[in-house]
Parts: sequence; C-alpha cells; structure tokens
Amino acid sequence: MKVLYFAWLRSKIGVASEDVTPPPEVTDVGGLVEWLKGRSPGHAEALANAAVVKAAINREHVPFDHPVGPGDEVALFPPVTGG
Amino acid sequence: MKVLYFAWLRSKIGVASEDVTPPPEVTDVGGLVEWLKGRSPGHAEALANAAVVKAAINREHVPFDHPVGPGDEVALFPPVTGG
Amino acid sequence: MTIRVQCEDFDVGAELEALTRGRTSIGGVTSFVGYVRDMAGGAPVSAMTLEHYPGMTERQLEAIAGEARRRWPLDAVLVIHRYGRLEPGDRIVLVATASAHREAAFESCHFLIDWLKTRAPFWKLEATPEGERWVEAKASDDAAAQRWRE
Amino acid sequence: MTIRVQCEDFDVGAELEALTRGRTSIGGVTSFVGYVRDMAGGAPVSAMTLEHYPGMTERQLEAIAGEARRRWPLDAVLVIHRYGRLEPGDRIVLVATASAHREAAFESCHFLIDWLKTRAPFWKLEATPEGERWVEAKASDDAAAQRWRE
Repeated sequence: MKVLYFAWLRSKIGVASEDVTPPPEVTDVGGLVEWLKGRSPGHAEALANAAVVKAAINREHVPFDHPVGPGDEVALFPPVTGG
Repeated sequence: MKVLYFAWLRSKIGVASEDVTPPPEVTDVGGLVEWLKGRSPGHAEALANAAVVKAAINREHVPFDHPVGPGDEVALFPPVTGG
Repeated sequence: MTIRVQCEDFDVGAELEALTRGRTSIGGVTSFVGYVRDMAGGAPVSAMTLEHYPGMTERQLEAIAGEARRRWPLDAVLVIHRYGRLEPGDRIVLVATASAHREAAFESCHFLIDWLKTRAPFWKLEATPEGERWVEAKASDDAAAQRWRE
Repeated sequence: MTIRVQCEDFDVGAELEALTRGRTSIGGVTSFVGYVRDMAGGAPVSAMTLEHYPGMTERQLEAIAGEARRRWPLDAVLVIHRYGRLEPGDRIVLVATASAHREAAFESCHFLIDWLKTRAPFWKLEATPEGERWVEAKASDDAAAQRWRE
C-alpha cells in the first residue's frame, strides 16, 4: 500500500510517500492512521489530532471509516486551502 | 424646455428632440406627456400607453408626478434594455 | 473607479490587468462580459444596435458603481458599455469588481450588472429576418434588480 | 470544458477569448481571478508556495466542473489553477463559465470557486517575517461551500 503525505503532514513526517504493509487488522482509513502513528515520532506528532487529517483513496476524498486494501494509494493531508 | 425621445418613442414621434413651451397648467411629467400627445398623431401613438413610458429630468430617473420647469431637459423613453 | 461608454470593442485581459496592476491587497476579481446572442425569443438575430442617452448614461453608471462601493469593501470597480451596431458574438459590456474577499467581489459584480440592466439608459434594436424590433424589458431583469434593494 | 493545473501564469483575456470564440449562443461569461495578497491574518506575506496532489487535483477539478454543468445550462467551463512559488499580486486561479443567461453564469462560477476551495487538493505555504506557515482552512470557506449543497 502506498501512502502519500501533503503540506504539514509531509514536513512533520519527513517523507512525501512511503510503501507500507499494515497488519490484517487494519481495514479502514482510521485504523491505518492509528497504525501509522507507531512508525516514528514524526508520524505520531503529525497524526496526533486525527480531526484535522483528511484522507483520499485512489484520488477520491473518503471518510475515515472507508475500507483500505493492499493495492490502494492512500493520501493523508490537512484541510485543503487552494483557490 | 427641451424634450428628448429614445428608442421606439423616437421612431414613432420622428424626432430625437424638440424644444417645447407647454402652457402654465403643465406642472409635472404626467401633465407634460398628456400635453405632448396633442402635438401630432405620432406623439399620440408613441405616448398612448403612459405605463410603458419612463422619464428622466436633467439625466436622473423621475416618476410621473415629478415637477417640470422651463429650463429642464426632459427625456422620455421605454424601459431600458442594456447590459 | 473606471466608467466608459464607447463604440469600439475592449480588451478584457488588458482592462483587468489595468484594474489590478501593482495592487497587492486584492484577493479576487469577479468580472462579467455580456455578448450579443444569435437568437432572441426564438428568432435569429443578425445584428443589434445599441442606442443610449449620452450624458445620462455615464452619470447613471457612476451612480451604480458608487452604490456598489458603498455597499461592499472594493479596491476597484470597472464598467465598460458599448453602443452602436454589434453582431452576434460581439462583446456588449464588461463589469468587474476587485476586493480583498471573493464574496464581496461576486456580490458587487452581480449587483452592478443587475442594476445596470434596469437603470442605465440603453436600448437594443435587433435585426431579424422579419425586420427590426426594439428589445422589450424583461420582468426577470426587474426581479433581479429588486433582489438588491436594501 | 477546460481544466488546467500549471506552474506558469495564464493570460485571462486570451483564455476568455478561446472560451467564447465562434460561439454566438453565449449571452454572458462570469469569471473569477484569485490573487496572492500581500497580507494574511495581519502579517505581511512575501511569497506563497502552492503544493498540490498531481492526478487527484485534475480529477477533482473535473468532477467539480462536471457538477456545475449538471446544475446549470452552460456553454463552456474553464478552470486554471497554478501551483509552485507565487508572489503578492500574482494570479493563482481563473474560473469562468459561459451561458446563454447571466444568472446561470454567475451562480455556476461562484459555485465552482466555492467548491474548489474545499475540495481541490491544494495547500498554501506562506512566507512571512516570522518564517513559513501553512495556511489554515477557513470556516467561512466551508460555510460558502455548504450553501451549494442540494
């Protein structure tokens, strides 16, 4: 599974993307975010407040209870501020 | 007093403007319009339906009960359709 | 505040550039360009002639633009309206407002064109296969302008 | 329907001309141009860097533009959004819609920028005298987007 980070999530975590293989009990975005927190102090800090983290799977906005699978491209980012 | 006509009022009356000297009993726009109807069949036809005639005095929109005086520039026209 | 009533066409890009150049407090510019359509009331239109009331037109456009500045926090207001003979696809009018905030830019631009349509002394004469006809005012334009009454 | 995500600036006049050229059924075009402001939250801003999510950005902009076409009778839709480093006064985004009727053009253009602000994956990093800071999403932008929920 490929995970992408944007904006301050990227700067806190220190990488723009990584390939991860979460355990089978990770079945949705919320579970993935919890599991990612254990990867490094940077991950833990960036993902501490899940309320300000948004997610997309395969380039579509999804809620945290959306299922994730091994082939997915998952993106985590703060609320968007374009325009 | 100078009276200007625009759009189909102008084409029906046949002139774009004329200098007129209405009698003293003509004191407002409504009275002027009534009096102008007597000037020619074209005037009578153009001004027959006062409900679709709008007026401006000295380049400001005014209602039909607005006073008119000898030095005024009075314009009569259909509802505007610019933009 | 720029108000122009002219026969010749205008360059939208150049006008908007002039409106904003060197002004770094502007967050957004909303603009509206009106065009001559090739159809009206189900009939083909081959040309349109815009008549106006010189002197009153400029005064009314300035009053409308001033009202917009009174109601919204605007950095700049632009109104250009053409008169004379135009053909389908030709530009008729450009209205643009600049503000720090996009809501103010959108609302004031919409207000300007709605008020202009019911207050600026322009009249349209359409050329159709059945001859020339003066465009009638639309009830929908009155309703649109009413929306902005305070 | 034209959607572009690019680093380089755009020419508003040329883009609007391309949108309408040869299309004589268009009655009006409403456009919005967003600019980098020199101030934000009371602090001077010397530059802004726009990050985005390539691939998702285009897809989201297309979805938003498609939604506008579904809701309003539009002849054309244009969205251009820049990314990369910009300075105060620089253009960020151009949204334009063309319709036979001005209400449809105004509403759909307003809708597009409101939805874009809450759905297109762009993030702004501001450079200020106190250093760089990521721009936070505004509650007012969420409220503006909510207004268009069906």
